[in-house]
Amino acid sequence: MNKVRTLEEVLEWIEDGCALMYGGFGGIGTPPALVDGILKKGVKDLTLIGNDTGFPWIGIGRLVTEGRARKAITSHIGSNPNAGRQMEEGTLAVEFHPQGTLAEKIRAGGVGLGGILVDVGVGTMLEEGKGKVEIDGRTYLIEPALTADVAIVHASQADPFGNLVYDKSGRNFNPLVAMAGRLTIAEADEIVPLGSLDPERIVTPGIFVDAVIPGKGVNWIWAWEKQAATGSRNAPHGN
Amino acid sequence: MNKVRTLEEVLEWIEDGCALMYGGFGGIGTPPALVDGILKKGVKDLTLIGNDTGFPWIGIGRLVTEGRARKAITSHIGSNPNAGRQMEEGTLAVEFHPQGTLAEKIRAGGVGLGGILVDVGVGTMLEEGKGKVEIDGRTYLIEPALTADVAIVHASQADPFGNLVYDKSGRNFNPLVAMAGRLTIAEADEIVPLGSLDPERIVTPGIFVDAVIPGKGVNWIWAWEKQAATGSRNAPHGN
Amino acid sequence: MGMGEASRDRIAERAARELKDGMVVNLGIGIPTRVADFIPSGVRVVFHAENGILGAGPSPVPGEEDPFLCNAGGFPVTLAEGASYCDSAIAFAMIRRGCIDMTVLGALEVSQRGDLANWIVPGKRAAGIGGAMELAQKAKKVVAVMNHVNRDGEPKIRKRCALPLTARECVDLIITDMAVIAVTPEGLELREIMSPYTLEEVVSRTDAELRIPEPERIVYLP
Amino acid sequence: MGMGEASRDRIAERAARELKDGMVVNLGIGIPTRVADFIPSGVRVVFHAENGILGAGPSPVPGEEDPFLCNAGGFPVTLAEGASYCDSAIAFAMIRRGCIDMTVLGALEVSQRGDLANWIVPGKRAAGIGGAMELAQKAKKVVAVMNHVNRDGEPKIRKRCALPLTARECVDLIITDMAVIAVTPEGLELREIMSPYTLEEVVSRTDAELRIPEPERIVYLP
Repeated sequence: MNKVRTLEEVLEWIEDGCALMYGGFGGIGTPPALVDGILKKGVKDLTLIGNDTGFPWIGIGRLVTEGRARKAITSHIGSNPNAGRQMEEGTLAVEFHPQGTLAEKIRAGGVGLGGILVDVGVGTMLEEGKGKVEIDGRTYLIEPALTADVAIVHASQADPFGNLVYDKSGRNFNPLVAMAGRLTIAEADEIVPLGSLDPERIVTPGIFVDAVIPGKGVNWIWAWEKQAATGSRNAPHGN
Repeated sequence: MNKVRTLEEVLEWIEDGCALMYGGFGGIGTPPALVDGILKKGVKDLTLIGNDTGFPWIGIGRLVTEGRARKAITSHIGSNPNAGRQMEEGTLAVEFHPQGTLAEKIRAGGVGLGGILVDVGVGTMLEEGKGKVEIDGRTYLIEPALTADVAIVHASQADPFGNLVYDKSGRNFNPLVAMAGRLTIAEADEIVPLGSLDPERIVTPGIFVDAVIPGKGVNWIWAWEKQAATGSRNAPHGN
Repeated sequence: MGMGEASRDRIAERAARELKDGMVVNLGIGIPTRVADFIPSGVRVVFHAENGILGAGPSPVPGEEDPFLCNAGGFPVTLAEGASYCDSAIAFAMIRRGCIDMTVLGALEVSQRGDLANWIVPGKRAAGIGGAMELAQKAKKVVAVMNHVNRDGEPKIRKRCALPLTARECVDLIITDMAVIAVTPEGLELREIMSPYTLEEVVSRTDAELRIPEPERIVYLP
Repeated sequence: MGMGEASRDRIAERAARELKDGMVVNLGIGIPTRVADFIPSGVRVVFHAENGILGAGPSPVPGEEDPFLCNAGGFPVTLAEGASYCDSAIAFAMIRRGCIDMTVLGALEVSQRGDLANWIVPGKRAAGIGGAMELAQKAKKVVAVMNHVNRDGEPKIRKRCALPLTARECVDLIITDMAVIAVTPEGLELREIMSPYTLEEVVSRTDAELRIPEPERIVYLP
């Protein structure tokens, strides 16, 4: 029942051409050591599934920048110009979904549903090629569930069974992604003994997790630090 | 932003003929003071939506026993013989769903989806009258989302904004139900000041909750206590 | 069904021997619940409950029950090390995603291809479905436990189920008061016979084709 | 779009005056983000962020940033009293269930019936959809902020949107560098004119029918 592994061990699960799902939102909550390892192993032709394509040198963005992906199923690529350029050049296929629809498609895969019915996007070009269902006089799009060969997530704490706790807004897509991988790998900043996590605070039960690897903490500067350093305006969401 | 109300105030929201959704599993986690209040107010012709119909004198079962429901959308009525009897007599219409499908139908209503696609029940009589969709060669049933006029839940702690924390297996359907009410009322065993709940431990964000009322604790004997008292065999799930 | 306590316990004990170390297990209500009392020594399993517990522990000492810590049957439990709580949607996500290694379910009928009927008898009062459909359809291994014949003496193992199905082709192993029968791609295969029954009795009370192994390979259980 | 800082701030300041005490608010990226800098005194709002924060607080003191506490734009925030974290699915549940009282979104075009186009220009590089569709379609009040004309001088308020839509009939109020225009069941209604523009300029740079109130009811903003 001890799922703690080394980075090298879990990297064997991630092969050329596989569908790789990742947690994180603008890079925050994307597991850095795993991305680093995938990069160094030289994995290519990935189908990436996640909220966004990060920043050029943050989060999953590094794999995009290095040309390791051939397809991205995502809601936003604006913060990574390399994704946009590759899309124009035809080397990266991009499938856009509304963010909330994407989250629920991933969750649907994670909880073993075939898909969901959403009215977001009805009456827009997102309808094209999609099945529709009418319920009580309202039209819904049929959105199939998403799963992946491997899912990678970042947790602040994990125990050897794979129970996970996240850190603040680093949670984002991680609990959804954790359920949707055929194999799920969690990178945890801290690995604690079995029984030391509060059962009420565990967000991802360990049953969904196949391996836990130790993280090395945040190893890059964040987008806002870069902007702050270059004197750009800080943009708070606050009151 | 203070949503703390009295039982009397919130009972005005619960009217004859309304669809009432409730948290709880075998009575555990069904808000006792609210059920008591609904009973005393004399509300009738309810459509009840929840996991089960409790025990005759526990949880939502009391409303069934007193003949206050005309319909139950549920997964199990076995622990409440009154529900079975009323079903046979034709005074209670019962719509059965597999428990996991019911949970996801309620959640779908709670998160604003039109419905879900499930393969559980394909090839059984549950197919009858249901729409079907084929995805990647697999057949799924179209299960419309469920919402209700009023949802009642039980929390161990609540703050005045309606942020909720549950108690152990008292969580069960409560977080799903809390999102699916047009109006959601939480009965909390303890109401704590704003800011005193750990933001990482809050399970139901207060935005889904319209009113918080103080609970009076568990006011009945549980099914197992009754059985223990009568010498029946205790049935543990343990190792 | 008029089955004695000893017989019920024997079925539960035999089902418990299917448990392997490290399995995640869900036990249905009735005989299946008793399986927890017969876990082989040295075997550690994780108990899953539909009401949102992964890692339910043994019954509490009388007087130490927590009114908010019960299993899906409503009975008080404790918590094993490494356990967690979740809502019922996530509890069923575990089932639908195939995370449950084994489930033990009561049965009304099982067909020779492993169809299970265990929730409704038309014309009789139905208790409901509960989590049976998800468990039957999605658990990696489904063990059906029941009396070999119904109260009218009719076989409950049949070529085809007469009752409405819970799930198709889902049962892996049938354990009754008379025998242990595996559902294989080639059909039903007799594995074990419970004392005091004979091979002839088992065959005559089974309304389905039953592959009988070489006599020396049949296990006779005391 | 070549809009100056002052003009952007004026739009943000005007949008902030739509905030009412107790509202749950989601601010988009760009000009909408600046709305937080102009909240009227005495007004307390709850900020919602798609990455799973309900109750985001002001920017932290420099040096006090937490790398795991950022808003949907990726910028560091703090936490207000009573705030909570959730996953992105639940963050969007709040939007789809109509729990967001008001959102402020950037716009490429708005039609006279309130259709919004703000995510893609065919033939140009698309950044993606993000949370715009859910917010536009589901927030109780949608305020669209933008330059009145595009960089070619063409009106962005039009009878019909030429660009692919984000959502139909969703915008309630349009705030530009030239005017404030309400979308009503009777069509567009001019409410305010920003200095130094004239009524004639606003009308001529709007490619849609515009109901003009009595001259004395038009507010001229400094």
